[in-house]
Formats: sequence, structure tokens, C-alpha cells
Amino acid sequence: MMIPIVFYLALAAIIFSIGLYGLMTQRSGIRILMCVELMLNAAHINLVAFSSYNGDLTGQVFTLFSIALAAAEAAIGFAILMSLYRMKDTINLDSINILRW
Amino acid sequence: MLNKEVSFTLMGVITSVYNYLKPRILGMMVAFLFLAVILVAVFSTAWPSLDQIPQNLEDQSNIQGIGVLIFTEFVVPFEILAIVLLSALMGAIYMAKGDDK
Amino acid sequence: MAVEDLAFLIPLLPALAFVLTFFLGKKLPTGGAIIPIAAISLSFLISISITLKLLANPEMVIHQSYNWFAMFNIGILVDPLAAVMLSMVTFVSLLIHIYSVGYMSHDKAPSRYFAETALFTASMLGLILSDNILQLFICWELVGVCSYLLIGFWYEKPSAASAAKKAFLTTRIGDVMFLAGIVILFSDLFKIFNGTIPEGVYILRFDEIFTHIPEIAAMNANILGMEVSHITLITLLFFGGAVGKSGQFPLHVWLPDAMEGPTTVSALIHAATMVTAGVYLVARTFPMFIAAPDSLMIVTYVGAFTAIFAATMGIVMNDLKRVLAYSTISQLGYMMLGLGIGAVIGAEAIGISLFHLVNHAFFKALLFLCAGSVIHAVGTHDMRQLGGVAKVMPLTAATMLAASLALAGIGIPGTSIGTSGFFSKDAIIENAYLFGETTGTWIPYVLAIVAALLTSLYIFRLLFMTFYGKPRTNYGGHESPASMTVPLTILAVFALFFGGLTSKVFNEFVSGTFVNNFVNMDINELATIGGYHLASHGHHHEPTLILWMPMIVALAGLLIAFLIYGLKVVNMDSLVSRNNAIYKLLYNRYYQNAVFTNFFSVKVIYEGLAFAGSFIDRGFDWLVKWTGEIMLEAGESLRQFQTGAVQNYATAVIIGVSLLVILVKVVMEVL
Amino acid sequence: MDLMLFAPEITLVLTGLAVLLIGLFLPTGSKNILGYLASLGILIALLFTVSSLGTQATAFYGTVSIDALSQFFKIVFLVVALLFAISGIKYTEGNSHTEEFFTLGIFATIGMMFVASANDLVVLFVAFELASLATYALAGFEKKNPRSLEAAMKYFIIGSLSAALLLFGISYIYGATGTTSIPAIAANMDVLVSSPMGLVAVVLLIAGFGFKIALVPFHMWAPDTYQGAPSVVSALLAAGSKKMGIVAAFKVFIVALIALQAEWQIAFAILAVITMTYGNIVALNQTSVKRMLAYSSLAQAGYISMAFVVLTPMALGGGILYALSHGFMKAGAFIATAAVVYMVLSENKDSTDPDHIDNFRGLGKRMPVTALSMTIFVFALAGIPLTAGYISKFVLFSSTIQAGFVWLAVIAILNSAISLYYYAKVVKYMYFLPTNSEKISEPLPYTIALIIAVIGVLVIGFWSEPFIYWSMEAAKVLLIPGGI
Repeated sequence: MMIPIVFYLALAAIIFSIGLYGLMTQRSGIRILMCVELMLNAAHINLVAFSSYNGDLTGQVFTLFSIALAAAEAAIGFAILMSLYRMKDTINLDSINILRW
Repeated sequence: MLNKEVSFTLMGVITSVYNYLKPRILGMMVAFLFLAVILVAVFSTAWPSLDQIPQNLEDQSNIQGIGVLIFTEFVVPFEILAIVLLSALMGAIYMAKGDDK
Repeated sequence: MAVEDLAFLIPLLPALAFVLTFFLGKKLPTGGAIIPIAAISLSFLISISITLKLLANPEMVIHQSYNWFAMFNIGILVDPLAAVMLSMVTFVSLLIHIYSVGYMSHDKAPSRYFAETALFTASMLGLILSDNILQLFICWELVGVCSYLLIGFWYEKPSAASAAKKAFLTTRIGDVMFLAGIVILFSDLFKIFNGTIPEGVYILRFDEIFTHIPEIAAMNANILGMEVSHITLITLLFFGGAVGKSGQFPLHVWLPDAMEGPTTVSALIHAATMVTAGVYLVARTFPMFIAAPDSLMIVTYVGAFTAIFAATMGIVMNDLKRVLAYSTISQLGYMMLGLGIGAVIGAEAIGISLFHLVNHAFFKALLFLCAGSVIHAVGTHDMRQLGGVAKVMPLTAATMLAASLALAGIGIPGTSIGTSGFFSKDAIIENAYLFGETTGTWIPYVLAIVAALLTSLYIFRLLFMTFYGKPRTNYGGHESPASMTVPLTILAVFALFFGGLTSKVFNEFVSGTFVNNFVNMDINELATIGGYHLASHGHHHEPTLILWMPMIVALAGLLIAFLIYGLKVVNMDSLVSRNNAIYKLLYNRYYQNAVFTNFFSVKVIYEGLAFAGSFIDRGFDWLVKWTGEIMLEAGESLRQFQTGAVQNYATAVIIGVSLLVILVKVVMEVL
Repeated sequence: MDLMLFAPEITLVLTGLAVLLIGLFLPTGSKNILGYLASLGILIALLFTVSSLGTQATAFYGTVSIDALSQFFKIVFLVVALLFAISGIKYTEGNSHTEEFFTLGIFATIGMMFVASANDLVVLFVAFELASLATYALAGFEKKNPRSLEAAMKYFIIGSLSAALLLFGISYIYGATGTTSIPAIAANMDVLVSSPMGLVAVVLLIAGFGFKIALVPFHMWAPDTYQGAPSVVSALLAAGSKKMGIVAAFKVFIVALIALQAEWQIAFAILAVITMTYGNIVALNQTSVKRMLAYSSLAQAGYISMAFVVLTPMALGGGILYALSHGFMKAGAFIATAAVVYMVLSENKDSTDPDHIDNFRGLGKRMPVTALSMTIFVFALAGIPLTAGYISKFVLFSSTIQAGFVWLAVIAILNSAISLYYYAKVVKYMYFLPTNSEKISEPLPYTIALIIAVIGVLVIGFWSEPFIYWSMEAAKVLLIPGGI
């Protein structure tokens, strides 16, 4: 028997929301990056589920591309956090707010 | 995750839970709101899907199909991805590298 | 080559002069004044010969139009209305440029001054020549910018910088209304053409607008439950623009402050030319106003009220230039009033109003230049420190007297003896009487006649305080150089005699603008669209008393001023010291205006009027400021959302997403 | 298939690689040449694009299309990139990482160009990410400057969030329609139209694009990033990458999701009003000129979004024309600020906020060309006649009234009246406030970039007909399936 697609979608939605929650509450830059990855992966689950239920490979190709993008994004993100850390000795993003108002 | 001096009185548990939740409550509410919006939409949509499980369960390999797609229809994003990776590489190295001298 | 083919050069020459002066001025003596003077003299020659040609051929009109983009064009239109404005602007501008050579000789940056005034002259001439409302609006904005630059010419003074800003922002309120009017007009015309505009039709050109007045008048808009015809709406918005530019109540607040600029600028821009652009706009679109009697009514009342309101302010000012500024506002009110009574007399109103505009340009420019001459020589513009200047500067005093007589409108009714102001102002007041007779509303007439009394009062007060008697402080002073006195003398001749010599020809010439030329407008038919009839033409014979009334009040004002300031029936110095405590209670502006305390009966009216005037003045000042304050306050609190913590930003994004879904859903349910 | 169709993109890729490789072998002192090389490459790409105007083709299995719309926006991006490269010559002077700066800028431009010609959501998303990733590093280019780093960090985090939201939204669209091709999506809208998912997907996509366009409330990064990033990079972000969001939104909403028109029209109406009002009001009392320009850029984004609400050919043309004008005006204003920042830093190396409005005091005397250009840009932004800003506003606002959205036009006109206050403030500081400092010589590359931008602003303002025609042609591509 087939698992209804909404199960996958609900899972993805929950993972995405967890990522959002983390993004809103975490202070550490690394954790925030992890949360972003979580959200991207939720979208990947969606894409692959749809791809398989639609019998169309586009979604899987898209997922591959997107995983590569996520890796590139993480690389830049960590590099930015590294130079922040080098300058401020912290990656607690709460304490980085010179620019405001 | 509760406070260090855990007191197992009812009041103590409530206080610790409250202290834990207090800074996170907005994030939780927003995440739940978002989740609710998505889930309502997901469950009230009649997603199109194939009528039966794909044939030939043993040979489910998509690799060839994906490969063909990448080099035909999606050759442009593939090429762009090459530039993305190059610029991520450059950007990451530039940002992460320490002092020049 | 006929002279009318050169019409396009009229604004181009000063524009060229602007460029040349801007780049070369610093290297030339007197800041390169010779360039704009030469250019404007040429423009003046072309203008005056075109005017004479038009005068000889009443059927002629110069109209050239070129494609700009899509359905808009650039073009020039010279009809009698434009021709007299052109001649006046080039003439006054020329004289003021010549005068400025002497006046700006000690300034640090004369070349910047001459470049900016040349640009101003070019824009003003472009405004007058426009054959479509869009081009007019563009030039309208340009003159606004030039005015902003020139008010703030001495930007080292904080008061000048803030006056410049105030002028820009206040007139901008009017400009926004004007633009809104254009946009509505445009969309109406677009609708009339059903969205397809034939090749070669430029829908914002005046002929196109005027021929479609009946269709526009047939459209109705529902505003706050009232059915308002689009033509009324558009004309009111246009008038809003005119109110801003011409310093009519309640947007007049910028004009007195604008006196922070050099006096020549005040004379050129804030007395003779730019501020009359509003009057010109109403005159230019007069066929639309005729079809919108409600708008004309508002023009009448705003004009009449401004005339008296500004005059009350004029009598209490101690600053030479501020008296003149309020006087300008008041006279502009007269011009608006003159246009407004077009609801009764039709196209003649343009002639009357424009006649006053031109005469006013002569005598008000002269007044400012005389004031400038005094300020230049003496170094102060506080009248309380002056007195007896006539002995030091006899020529200036004589020309000032001529200008004052013209402003007060001294002359003998029923003859052609009188100063320029006499002929034009009397015509407006008489027609206000006719207006009262026809419509039964006497308010404009009463306001106009009282304003005439106040006019005479404040101008002779100024004259006596400044030129008569003995010096109150020890100022130096000498007669100004020839480059300054020659323009004064020329203007004085015009202020005295122009009106008497041309009054009949002028009125017929200008009143014919929409009748003989360009588009054949039947004013009576337009009035029918507006749902009323013009008063039958023909000679009205007012009672002799009415005929003499303006003259009587003018002389009365002269007499009062002479008694108080000339003969010093009241010794104001002792009054000031004796009643000091009371004055402290009074508003600062009247601090030493104690002269009137003894005239108890006068005092109540006088101070009541003046206080009410300044109260309203302050009120609107405050309102303009307050709107800005609220905005700034809102900005200050809204920016607190930007907390600087990136998590909060993320939260905002996610809340935004969730709420937007819900909000759109709700809106869709509601709709 | 004709590879000449992609000549501009290929030129850019080659230029980027060449700059990178040559830069590796050059000593720091002679890296100046890279900027000239980059400018030259961009100029050639621009010429290729201009010379191919009017072509109409799809390529690579229909995933990429070349039409009036994509070419219009490509020219916008290339012009902005050109301004970026020319002014970058001065900005990177003496920097040992010049090659990274220019290569990243060029790569970001390639991403933007592919977004403009994307005909498939996969291409669109990947190209979108290319433009984002390259600019993340550029925003943090001054890695010794805490402001620049903070700007990069905020840009990056909100950018990743919006990329995730965008991908999430695209996944639902893919799921409901079974395809990622934009025309095919438009043909398979049954599921989305009949369920609430349509609205959710629309809002997720708006969040994704709204991040780039800087629509409130997805704008939060923009003021911080524009202020903190190097001014030249801010010019690229505000003038280039913002337009990328706009063209992406045009393609996705108007072509692919036209069946959900009711939903996104309301969403854009809400966002447009909030965005322009918020942007203008908050801009009123900013003291940092870059931050003020950032908020003004919000306001302008609000005006452009009106095109989505009105949705007549004229309004879309107005929106597209506005994008071009805004490219010139905003890039110019940021570059003028860059020149001032350069001036301030060369006098005082440790200045912490070199773009403070006090540094603009008496600029009319100190840097006359920069001050005059800045005046033209802010007046154009305010919509004073005879500038590009006026023409675009006129077309956009009058089309709004014509389509019956009088309330929207009234809000927009009131907003542009408010905006004059803060624009005039800059002019006041430049010309009316005294300064004790000396006149300084203006750096040539900045001056050239400024003059190009001024010419753009004035040419569009004076000789608008071809530009209006051209943007209307571009708008037709959106409304008539399959182009003209």
C-alpha cells in the first residue's frame, strides 16, 4: 500500500517549522546555519516526494542542484562567521548589532 | 534542560518550565502559526499523484534518468551551478582567510 | 525672416546665458553680468516686437508644436495673454539684472547669482510660452527650484537656509495639487478619446483641453457625498497650485520668509514674476474656470480675503521688506479677485487682472529696488532705525514716492489722470461692485475697499517712517550708483504713466485672448455649461460715490499715516517706555508699535485685525510645521522596529509570511 | 542553436575568469588594471546585448528565453554592473584582493541576467542563488570593518531564510503542477487554483522575491546591509539585485501564476502601501545617507510593486521603466556616497561613520561634480520633472489612476511628497550648510561613473519616448503568452 503524500508533506512542514523556530530563538551563528539547512532539507523532502508521486524526475534533479547550492551557501556562511569570530571573539549574533535604527 | 537546582515541587517545575519558555514563546507561537497555515493548506489540497506504485520495484534506479535530464533540459542550471560553486569557493576563501601579512 | 519665428529664442537665450555664466562667470568682471543682460535684452526686443505685431493684427497667434514623446508635445504659444507677460517679465528682469550689477558688487559669488537669475528668467519665460499644461508644470517646478536656490543664496545664514526650505515645501503642497489636477485631466481626456489617441493629437495641449471642456464638465465625481463635476475638481486643484505659488491664503506663509534672499531676488521673483505665475495659470486655463462657477467663487473669496488679510499684516511690520512682502500677497489677492469676478463679467476679467499684474510688477519691483537701494546704502532694513533717508538719497526717495502713489492707487476718477495702480486697482474694485450688484454678495467688494484703505495706510507708514523726519539712528548712507538709479527712474516712469496711457488698449487686447485667438471660445457658451449666465455687457454707471470710493479711502490712509508718522501727533517714543508692561503682554511683533494706543477706537479694530491676522498666520505656519513634526515623530518610532538583532529580522519575515496569508484570505472574503 | 544568443553571458564568464586568473599573477600595486579589464568586458557584453535587441528565441529545451523583457532587464543589470566596475576601480585601489571583488561582481551579474531570461523555475532558482551568494561575500568585502561584516552576516542569514522559503514555495508549485517550466505551470494551474495551497505558495514566493526587492516586512536586512556594505556594493545591491527580484516576480506571478491573480494582487497591494509608507516615513530622520538611501529604496520598491496591482500594459511598462530609471538613480546616489566616503576616509582613516550626513556639508564647494550629480539623483528619486524619475512616476501613477486605483495613486503621490523632505535635506547639507574644509580633487573613476549615471537619468528624462516604447514592448511579453 502507498503512504499518502500528505504524510511526507506534513513531515516537511514540521521540519521546516522547526528550522524556523530555531532561526528565531537561537543565538549561536552555527546553530542558525544548521536551522537554515534544516529548512532547505524540508523543501528537498517536498521536492523528492512530489517527484516520486508525480513520476517526474525534475524534482530530483532540482534537489540535487539545491543540495549543491546549500553546500555553497554553508561554505560562505561559515566563512562570514569565521571572520566575525576573528574580529569579535564571539558568534553570538545577539551581540552583533551596531547597525540598527 | 531544566534549571540546575531542580526542585521537584509542582511550583518548582512550573517555574522552570516557564523560565525555559519565556524567551522562546514568541518563536514557538510564530512557528506554530506558520506550521498551522502550511498544514491547513497541505491537507485541504487534492495533490495529483500516480494511481499505482511504479512498476518494477527491484530496479528503481533513477540515476540514468537524472543524468540525462541534467545534461539535456537542465544543462543551463548545471552550468550556472559551476559558477556558483566557483564564486562560493572564492568568497569563502576570501572571507575565511586571515591576515595577509 | 519674421520676428514671430524667433519666439522660441525668448526662453532659450537666457537659458544659454545661464550655461555661459555658470561656467565662465567667475572669470569675467562683475560675475559675468553682461551675458544675461545681453541675452535678456535680446529676449526683450523679440518679445516687445511680437507684442506690437499681435497688437496690430488681432487675429494673429504664434503657435509651434513639436512631438516630445507619446501623446505629449513641446511647443510655444504666444497669444495676447502670453505676449504681455513675456514683455513684462523680460523688461523687469532686464532692469533688475542691470540694477543687480551695482547691488551685488560687494557679494562673494555674483556669478552664481547671475547664473541662477538667468536660469530663473529662462524657466519663467518657458512657463509663459508653454502651449501645453505638462510643459507648463515642468517650468513651474523649475521656477520653484530657482526660487529655492535664490532664497537660500546667502546660505551661510541659517534663517536663509530654513526660509528656502520652507518656501520649497510649502509651494510643494500646491504643486502636488496642481499635479493631481493634471493627472485627473489627463485620465479624463484619455477616457474621452477611448484610450486611442490619433497620431498628431497631443492631449494635454491647451486647444485640446479647451475643446473638450463640455465632456469633462459632464463627468462627475462623488466626493464626501457631494456630486462634483470633474471640471470643478480639476480647476480647484489647479487653483490649489496657484495658491501655493502666488502666496494666497493659507499657503502664503512662505512668502514673507522668502525675503531672506537678496532684495533683487525679492523684486524679481517674489514680487514681479514668479508669484504671478499662479495668476497666470488661472488666466491661462480661464475657459475651464468659466465652466466651473463654483471654482471661480472660491477664487473670488480666497483672493478678496487674502487681499485684506495680508494688508492687516502689512501695517504692523517693522521690516522694510516684510511690509512689501505682505503687500505683494495682498496685491496678488486683488489679482485673484479680479479673475474670480470673471463669473460675472466673463473674459474681461483676464484683461483687468492682467493689467493689475503688469502694473503691480512695475511698482512693486520699483518698491523693492528702492528698498534695496536704501538697504544697500544704509545696511539695515529695520524702519525703526531709519527716518529722514530722503535727505541722503533724494532720487531713491522720489522714485519710492512714485511707487507708493501707484500702489495706493492715487488718481482722479473719470479722467485719464492717475498712477498705474489707480487704473488697474480701481477697475478690480469697480467690478467687485458690479459683482455685488449682480449676485447680491457684497463681501468681496467690502473686503476690497477696506484692503485699499489698509494698503494706503501701510505704504505711507513705510514711506514716512523711512524717508521723512529726522534720522533715528546714526546710519551713514549715500545715493546709490547709476546702474541702480537708472533702472529706478525707468520703473518710476512706468509706475506713474503706464496705466494711464494704455489702460483701454491693454484691456481690449488681453481680454481678446480666448475670443479672437488660438481656439475660438464662446465664453457665454462655456458659462452655460457651468449653469449660469454672464451679466449682459454694456456700460454700467456706478454711483459717483462708488466711483470715488477707492480714491477716498486711499487718501484717508495717506492722511492717517501722515498724522501719525509725519506730524507725530502721537509721540511714540514716550509711549513705548511708559507703557512697557502692557507691551510685554502683547505679542512680540507689535512690541514697539505703540503708536496706535491713543487712538483707542482705531486700536481695537487695528490691533484686533492685526492680531487675528498674525494668529491665523502663525496657525498655518504651525500647521505646516506640525504635519512635518508628526511625520518625523512617526519615523522616529517606526525605526525602532529595526532592532539590529538578526533573529528579530527573521521573526519579522516569518510573521510577515503567516500574516500575509491570513490577511489576503480575509481581504478576499470581504471583497 | 545559436550561441551568439548567449554572447553577453559568455563574455561575462570569460571576463570573470580572466580577471581572476590574471589577478593571481599580478603584484598588488598593478592590480588596478583588473578594474579596467572588468569594465571593458561588461561594456562588450552590454554592446552584445544592445546589438541583439529585438531577437526573440528560446534555447536549451525551452528553459531559457530571450525576448524584449529579458533584454531590457539584462541591459539594466549590465549598466549597473558597469557603474559598479568603473567606480570599483577607485574603491579597490591598493587592495590585494581586487580580483575577487570584480569576479564576484561579474558573477553576480551573470546570475541576475539568467534570472531575467529564465523560463524555468530551476534556472531561476539557481541563478537567483548565484546572484545572492556572490553578493554575500561582496557585502563583507571589508573584512576588517565590523560594519561590513555585520552587513554580510545579516544579508546572509535573511537571504538563506528567504531562499528556503522560496524553495519551499517552488516545491509546492512543482507538486501541484508537476512541472517547473514557467509556461507549463501556467497551463496546469487547476490544483493550485482550487485549493488554499495556491495562496500559500504565492505568499512563500513573495517572501522569497520580496527579500531581494526589499518589501516590508521582508526588508529588515536591507537598511543594515546597504549601510554597512561598501557603498559600491550597496549600489550593486540596490540598483541591480533588487531589479532581479522584480523581474523574477514579474515572470513567476504574471506569466506562471496568472490564474492566482486575485490572490497576489491583494498581497502586492497590501505590501506596496505598507512598503512605500514605511520606507518614506522612516527615511525622514536618518542621519546616515546610505541608510536613508536604503529606506528610500524601500519606498521606490513600493512604487514599482504598484505595477503588480494595476496590471495594465501601461502600468507594467511604467514599472519596468521605473526599474531602469531606479537603476541609474540609485546606483548613482550610492556611488556619489562612495566618493564622499572615500573623501572622508582619506582625511581621517578611523572615521566610523563616513557616510554621516554631516560629511555632506558644503559638498557643493568641496566636490562640485559629485554634489551636482547627487543633487540630480535625489531630485530624480523625488520625481522632479525632466529626470528619469519623473517620467517613470508619471507613467506609473497615471496608469494607476486610469485603471481606477485612485486610492493607490493618492497614497503614492502623498508618499512622494513626503519623500521630498529627506531628499531636500541632502541638497540642503550639500549647498546651504557651511564647511571649513578645503576643496579636494574628485577621484576620476567615481566621476566617470557618476557622469554616466547622470547622462542616463537626464536622457530618459528628456528623450523619454524610445524608453517608454521599449518598456511597453517588454511589458507585452508578460501579458501576451509567447511574446509579441
